[in-house]
Amino acid sequence: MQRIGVFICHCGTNIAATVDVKAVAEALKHEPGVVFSTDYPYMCSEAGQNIVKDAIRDYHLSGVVICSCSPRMHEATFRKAAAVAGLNPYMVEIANIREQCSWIHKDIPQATEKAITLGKAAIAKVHLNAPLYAGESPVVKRALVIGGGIAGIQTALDIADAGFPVDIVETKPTIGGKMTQLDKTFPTLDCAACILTPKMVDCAQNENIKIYSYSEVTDVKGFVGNFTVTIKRKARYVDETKCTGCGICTEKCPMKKVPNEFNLGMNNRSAVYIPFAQAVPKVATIDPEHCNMLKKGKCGLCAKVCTAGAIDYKQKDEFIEEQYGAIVVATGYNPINLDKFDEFAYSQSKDVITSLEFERLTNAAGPTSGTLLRPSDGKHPHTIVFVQCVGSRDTSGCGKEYCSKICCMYTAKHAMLTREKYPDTDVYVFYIDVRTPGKSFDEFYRRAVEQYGVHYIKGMVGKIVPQADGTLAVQASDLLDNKQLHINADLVVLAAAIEPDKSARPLATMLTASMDTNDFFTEAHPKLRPVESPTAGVFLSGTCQGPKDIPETVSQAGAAASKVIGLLCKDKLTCNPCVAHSDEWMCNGCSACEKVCPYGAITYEDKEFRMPDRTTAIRRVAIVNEAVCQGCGACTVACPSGAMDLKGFSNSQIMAEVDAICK
Amino acid sequence: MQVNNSEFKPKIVAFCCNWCSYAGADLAGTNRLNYPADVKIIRVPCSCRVNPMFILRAFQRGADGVILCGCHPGDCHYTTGNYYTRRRMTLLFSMLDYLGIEKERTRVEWVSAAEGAKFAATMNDFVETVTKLGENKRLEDLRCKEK
Amino acid sequence: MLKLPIAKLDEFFAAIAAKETLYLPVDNEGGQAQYKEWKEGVSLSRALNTVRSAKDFFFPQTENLMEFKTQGKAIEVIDSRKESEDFVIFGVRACDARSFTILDKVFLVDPVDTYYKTRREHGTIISLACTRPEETCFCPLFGIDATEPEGDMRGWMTEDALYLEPVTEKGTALAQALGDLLEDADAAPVEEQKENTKKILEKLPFSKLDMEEFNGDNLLKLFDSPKWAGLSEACLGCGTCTFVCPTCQCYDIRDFNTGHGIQRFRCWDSCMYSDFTRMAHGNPRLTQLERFRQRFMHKLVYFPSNNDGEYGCVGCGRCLSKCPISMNIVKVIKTLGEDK
Amino acid sequence: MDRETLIPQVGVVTDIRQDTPDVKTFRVVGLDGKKLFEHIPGQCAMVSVPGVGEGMFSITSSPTNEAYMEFSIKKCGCLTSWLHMIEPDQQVTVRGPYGNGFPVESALKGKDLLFIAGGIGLAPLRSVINYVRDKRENYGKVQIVYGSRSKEDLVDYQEIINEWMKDDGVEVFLTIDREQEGWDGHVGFVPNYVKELNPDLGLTVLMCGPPIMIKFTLAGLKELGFKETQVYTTMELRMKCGVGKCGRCNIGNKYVCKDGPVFRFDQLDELPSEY
Amino acid sequence: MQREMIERAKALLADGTVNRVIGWKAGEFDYDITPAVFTTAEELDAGFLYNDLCAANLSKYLIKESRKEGKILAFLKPCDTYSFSQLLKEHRIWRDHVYVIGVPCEGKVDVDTVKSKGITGICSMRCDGETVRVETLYGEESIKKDEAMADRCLNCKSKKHVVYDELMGEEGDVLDSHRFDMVEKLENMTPDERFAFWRGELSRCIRCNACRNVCPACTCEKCVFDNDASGIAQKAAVDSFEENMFHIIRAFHVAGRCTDCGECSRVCPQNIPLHLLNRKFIKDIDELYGEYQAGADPDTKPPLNTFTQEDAEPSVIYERGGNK
Repeated sequence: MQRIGVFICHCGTNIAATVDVKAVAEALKHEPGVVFSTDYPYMCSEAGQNIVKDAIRDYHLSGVVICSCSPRMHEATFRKAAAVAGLNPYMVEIANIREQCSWIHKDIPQATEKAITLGKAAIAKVHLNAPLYAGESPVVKRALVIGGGIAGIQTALDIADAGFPVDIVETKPTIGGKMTQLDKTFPTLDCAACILTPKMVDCAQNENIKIYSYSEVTDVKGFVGNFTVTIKRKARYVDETKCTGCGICTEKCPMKKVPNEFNLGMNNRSAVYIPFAQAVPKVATIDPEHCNMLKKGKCGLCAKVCTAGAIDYKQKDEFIEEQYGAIVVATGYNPINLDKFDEFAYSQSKDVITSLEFERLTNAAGPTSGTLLRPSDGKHPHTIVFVQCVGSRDTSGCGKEYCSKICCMYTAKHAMLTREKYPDTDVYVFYIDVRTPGKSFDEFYRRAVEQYGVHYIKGMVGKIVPQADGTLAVQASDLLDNKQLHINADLVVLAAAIEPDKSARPLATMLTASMDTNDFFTEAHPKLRPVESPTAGVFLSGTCQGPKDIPETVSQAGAAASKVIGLLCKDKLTCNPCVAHSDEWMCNGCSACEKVCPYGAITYEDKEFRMPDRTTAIRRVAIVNEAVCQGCGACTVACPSGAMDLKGFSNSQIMAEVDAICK
Repeated sequence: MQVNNSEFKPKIVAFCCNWCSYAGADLAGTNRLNYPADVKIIRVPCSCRVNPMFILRAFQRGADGVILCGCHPGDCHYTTGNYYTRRRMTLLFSMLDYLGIEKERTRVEWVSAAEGAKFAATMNDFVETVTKLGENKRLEDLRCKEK
Repeated sequence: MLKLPIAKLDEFFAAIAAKETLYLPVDNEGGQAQYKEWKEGVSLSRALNTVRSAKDFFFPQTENLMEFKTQGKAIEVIDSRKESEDFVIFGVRACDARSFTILDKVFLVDPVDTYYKTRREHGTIISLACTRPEETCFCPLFGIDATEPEGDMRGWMTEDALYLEPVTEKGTALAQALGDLLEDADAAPVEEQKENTKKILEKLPFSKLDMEEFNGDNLLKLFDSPKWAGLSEACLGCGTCTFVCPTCQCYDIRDFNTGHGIQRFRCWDSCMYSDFTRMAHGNPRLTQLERFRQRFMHKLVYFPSNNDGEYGCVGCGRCLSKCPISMNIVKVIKTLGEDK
Repeated sequence: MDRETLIPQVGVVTDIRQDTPDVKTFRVVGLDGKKLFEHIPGQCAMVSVPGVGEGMFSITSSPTNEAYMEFSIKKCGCLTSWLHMIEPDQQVTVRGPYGNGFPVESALKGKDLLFIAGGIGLAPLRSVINYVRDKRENYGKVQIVYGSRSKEDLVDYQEIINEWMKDDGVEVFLTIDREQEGWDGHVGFVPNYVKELNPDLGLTVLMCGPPIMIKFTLAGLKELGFKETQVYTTMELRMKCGVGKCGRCNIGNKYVCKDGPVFRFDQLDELPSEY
Repeated sequence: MQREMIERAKALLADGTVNRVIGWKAGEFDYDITPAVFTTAEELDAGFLYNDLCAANLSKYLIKESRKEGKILAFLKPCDTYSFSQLLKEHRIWRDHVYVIGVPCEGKVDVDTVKSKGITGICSMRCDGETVRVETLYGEESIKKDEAMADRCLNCKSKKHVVYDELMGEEGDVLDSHRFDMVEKLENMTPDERFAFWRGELSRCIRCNACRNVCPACTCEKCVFDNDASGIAQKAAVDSFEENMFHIIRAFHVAGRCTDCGECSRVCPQNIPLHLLNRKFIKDIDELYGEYQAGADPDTKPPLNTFTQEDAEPSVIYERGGNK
């Protein structure tokens, strides 16, 4: 039972022309609990608001109903006015008698009657309103970036520049990610390392940035503004603080036959290694899989040669716990496994390689020091076939249904660079479509075709058969000329589809962030909130959200950073008070609500209860984190007992509205 | 007694999600797109807030039709809410049908904030359908009938 | 003794129904008997008894007590009762017929329940002797003669005739009103039927339970018996036993807002329900043990101690056949009765 | 013609007094401005707001009050919260009186009386106290021990100070649970205070208050030498339909609505411990 | 089997693995069997029973029992294990307080079914192979076992135990039952016929709540229908609407969680085929969202708590079956 004031707005003639506002005010005056009812030409005007404020004070109103335009228009206005007059803003309800009444109905009696009904529904609801208070939660002013590729690096740098401390967790021994493995970048053909390594160094030198390389996130608790993250620092058996990165250990290490992952296994490294010259942090790491000392306890050479005394065979995995206000996911991508595409003979021939391997073959720091040589025999290839869309846009179930987006451009780049460096080479590109929507992209592709004479063939490669003479018989179809093609190639480069890194899914579970069926993180809104995950405080950067090239990645990284900065700038977060609330006496802990919550706002606790019969019982009950809940109400329907209810839109409130409308 | 359908005014309850459909209804108003005054809208944060109890309650209290409007699948403000709505309502409506209650009295429609015209058209169509069906008898509570 | 040839049964029903509403046991969709209004074409069920007892007629599952209209601060109380019409119930078995006297002891003692009383006054009961009791029957335990049921008029159905004997004024009046439909007859076939039935009644497994323990003197001893825990442990706390029971009469009074007024109605309630006794100060019967105990203590001890030893059970056996977990008053009597 | 026991009369709330932060006293008369019905001290009435609920409340005014009835109601549930929101002239429905009441014209007549109340437990006793004060000649001395959480929580404080304390032959002992500014009276719980006061064993005790108070006070009285036959209490909280038929109010074979709510402790002793 | 079970129970009691046993206890006749907790070997010898009449699903009792001190031994039939597993999934049972022995079930004889065949006055009942021999007050009768079984057993969905610590007898298989035949028949009726059918059935409801209280899926601390604050609390199904409301909402609340154990229909004193409501939901879920058996596994998300982007639109119900 409230003391309710009802205020009918004329909205000039917008409402008053079709709704008899006086009649509405009069009719609503007799509703239970209504102690004041009036009308006014412009309720939202200052004078109108003053009427509301005065009535709240004079009549000791505990609830206010405004019959006016859509709540989407002026609900906030009237809530503020109520607050000024000392009434809880959530004791205000709006009956929409303009957009949903006066503007659509022409018949005055009919519109008036409907306006009265809508008013009654609002009155019925406000009777059951309870004052709501927006909670506040403090913000830890530190951000975590998961993934140290270009996306993570850029995000971290931008956040750090704004003055906030930021940690990067990178699972590899060095940051840099995929971009470090690239040779040149399209469409400008500048060298990847030249533009990336300065940023890596910036990261290392920035006071606000802390790099946890060779580390993984193992647990995430908490919520926006207040995450507690457990980071596993894998034992690298080298004291990071002591290692100078001189590289003596890597030279002296007797175990030199370890496939070098940086070069995709196309050459070897030692058991103690620094991934590449510009690695950040530039410290050695011992690979426990291959180190004789760690495996068999024999050797210990590196420790002997290390003048800094950095080698520590006894190092253990270390778990550290840190607090963060925001988390940016930048877990990146990998080319897909090509096991399912054996028609391309990837597993059978060393000369069938992926585009990323091709990058290494043309990179000056690569296994061939930048000379394009066939992996099988080290000879210079004369005919190269590029196959596009290997596993992309694949509806057969073997690959991915989506377009990997970057392949068209890097293949054009590879083809062009090959023709430029080795004009004697024939280069064929088989494609389904060539997609070049980007600044200077199409020009770039046309240059490859027109200026460099790359043979672009619209068609599919059916089969690649390694021949006895070491060549590769490529069987393909030319769809434009409608004929079969047979090409004897020396080298075949497959533009493998890219997919999210495998670490993404477990991470998404930890973060309660949602993913699509391809394991790309979903955005809070695909158009309007593309760098936020639906889970508050979790942001997306780079290819973890979807395939994209470097400029797009960098711009998304910046966008994510700006969102993080926006969040960290606040001292406290104001929560939406219209959130779910669980009545723990009614909750039976069945977990239905948790399963439908898109935000991971619901957790369970085994709580001790003092029962009415004076015994104590341990009961599992749902707890809603009000800082995380966004108030959709999915849980309230999943909950059969009604233990879960939504503040501001409670079961009883909505049913009261239903009753009033159907009366 | 023959019900004279031309005089029968159905009571229609429309649940609209705050972000899409309620905005769509507002847009219908802004564009002055007419639909019958028999439709009364209840604003909910998301279509997934609508409990089957609310729908039955509306019928109990004398509603002749109940329509539920939400964002298009995939566009939910809360990402996934309307997907749950879709399952819940499909099953509920199927059950009502199974009990012999006219299935045309219930409907789910996806209306975006930009689809004012669709909102109005949907409501016109729904009111027409329910008007043809006449008064809700099979799911009524006699106590709630005005004597 | 009056007699009606069985062929004229429908005519008999029609004659009563022409005067008053006639209810009789009819087979329903669930394959069980249920009291329904007689209409042309409706035939009497052959089942021994109805699932729901006949108490509905006087103490219906729900009834509107009154209505309220409110306007502003004012309240108007409207007694919405309509003058109750006369009705006849045919086919009430001896157990149910006895249950009315038990209900009377609740509703007709001061303060009299006028709703019940009015119905009682308007109802005429034609009871029907049993011929095929079932194993769950134990009415003889409570001194009920299934072959000679109470009621305003009692009847015996044989293969070829219905024999009737008016007992009360109401019954006599009804018999008179039926005029020549009924003819005077010799009671011999009835006596023969009674003899046969009695042989079966003798064989009923529970008709001779030892009830010595169950009296007011043992109230505290029985109440504190440790056996309640075992007896009640499987109880689901549903209301089946109480709702099929002809003597259970717990009720609740509730308000329903119809949208244009408040209807105050009374409906059956069950002492087996967990929140039955939840009141302003808490709940004095918190566990199912206490609720279970209340039901049986009430029937076997409290009620007799306040009503000259008359038990609150008529041995109709409904709870025996309907309890989802097959716990029932017979098991309670047997278990507690052992503790002499 | 039988009296309609379930159909209530309409009453008008003519005055509302805020007694304590959560107790209000409502003055009720019939639509004709007269008292709705006569009652015995300790009897209850069902006050209801249609659509909100029914509630059994003891009639706190004395039968000697010819003009109106009063109910002191603590805000705790749905109905009581609603009642706390209403304003004068609001109509409610009332049916009753129910229960046996205190034996003021039989067992208690001529006796010296000790009233012990805690918190809202004063409500049923107030009716007796004022009855006894109005018929002073029929009773011996009167002692009242009344305790509450704080001074603000003492119900009818003004009446106690301005009327009871000024009466001859009426002694009032007030106590509050905790020290409080502006309170120079006794501080402590009721059971202890009763023991401290060491009342005369000839007194007949009428007691009402929270269960925990009842339990310890009774134990204390017994220690002092009081017999259970000397002590009365009321159990109106156990009443539901008021007429002893709905099946809730029984304690063993006794029905609080009919046989109670006023019981002597020796009567309760014979009943199962289900209260 | 009964002997074997008692011996095993005694052994587990003796070695301290468990301190209680939940099973079935003999009654006055052969058919009035009560679920019971046994704590000693003597009690087991005196009353423990397992035969073709032990129908009650014991899994729901384990909610309360598992919260007590010590471990309880529970004998579960195949269909009970589905309920048990579903309850585990909903965190309602403390698994480490229960020792489950799966026991085989060949279908249970249902006394009401026997009575509906006109056999009354039943004093004892015994399964003799495929025949049930009945002794009545009026002489001996016999009936074929499959005529004496309830619908739920005739259309048994599975003889496989989905969860247990120990198994007695042979493990069975998931069966290809015809449990949706009746649902389909109803679906093929006209709406008017369906309405008439359900009115005929549901109008008999006396709101005793036996269906709800026995249901292993109905485990709310407080049912919405008992909760005055829920706004839809009802007690006595005052209007035909309330009967519908109660059963629709109850079926909806257990949709995707109901294992189709059939207890609701077994206990209904009015013989309302309540399982047909639950089966309708199961059938719809199977058809629209892929086969789903509640309780069959511990991990799958209940169909109403998940979705796919390709789910059918609610309008599918207008399209399905045309103008049926």
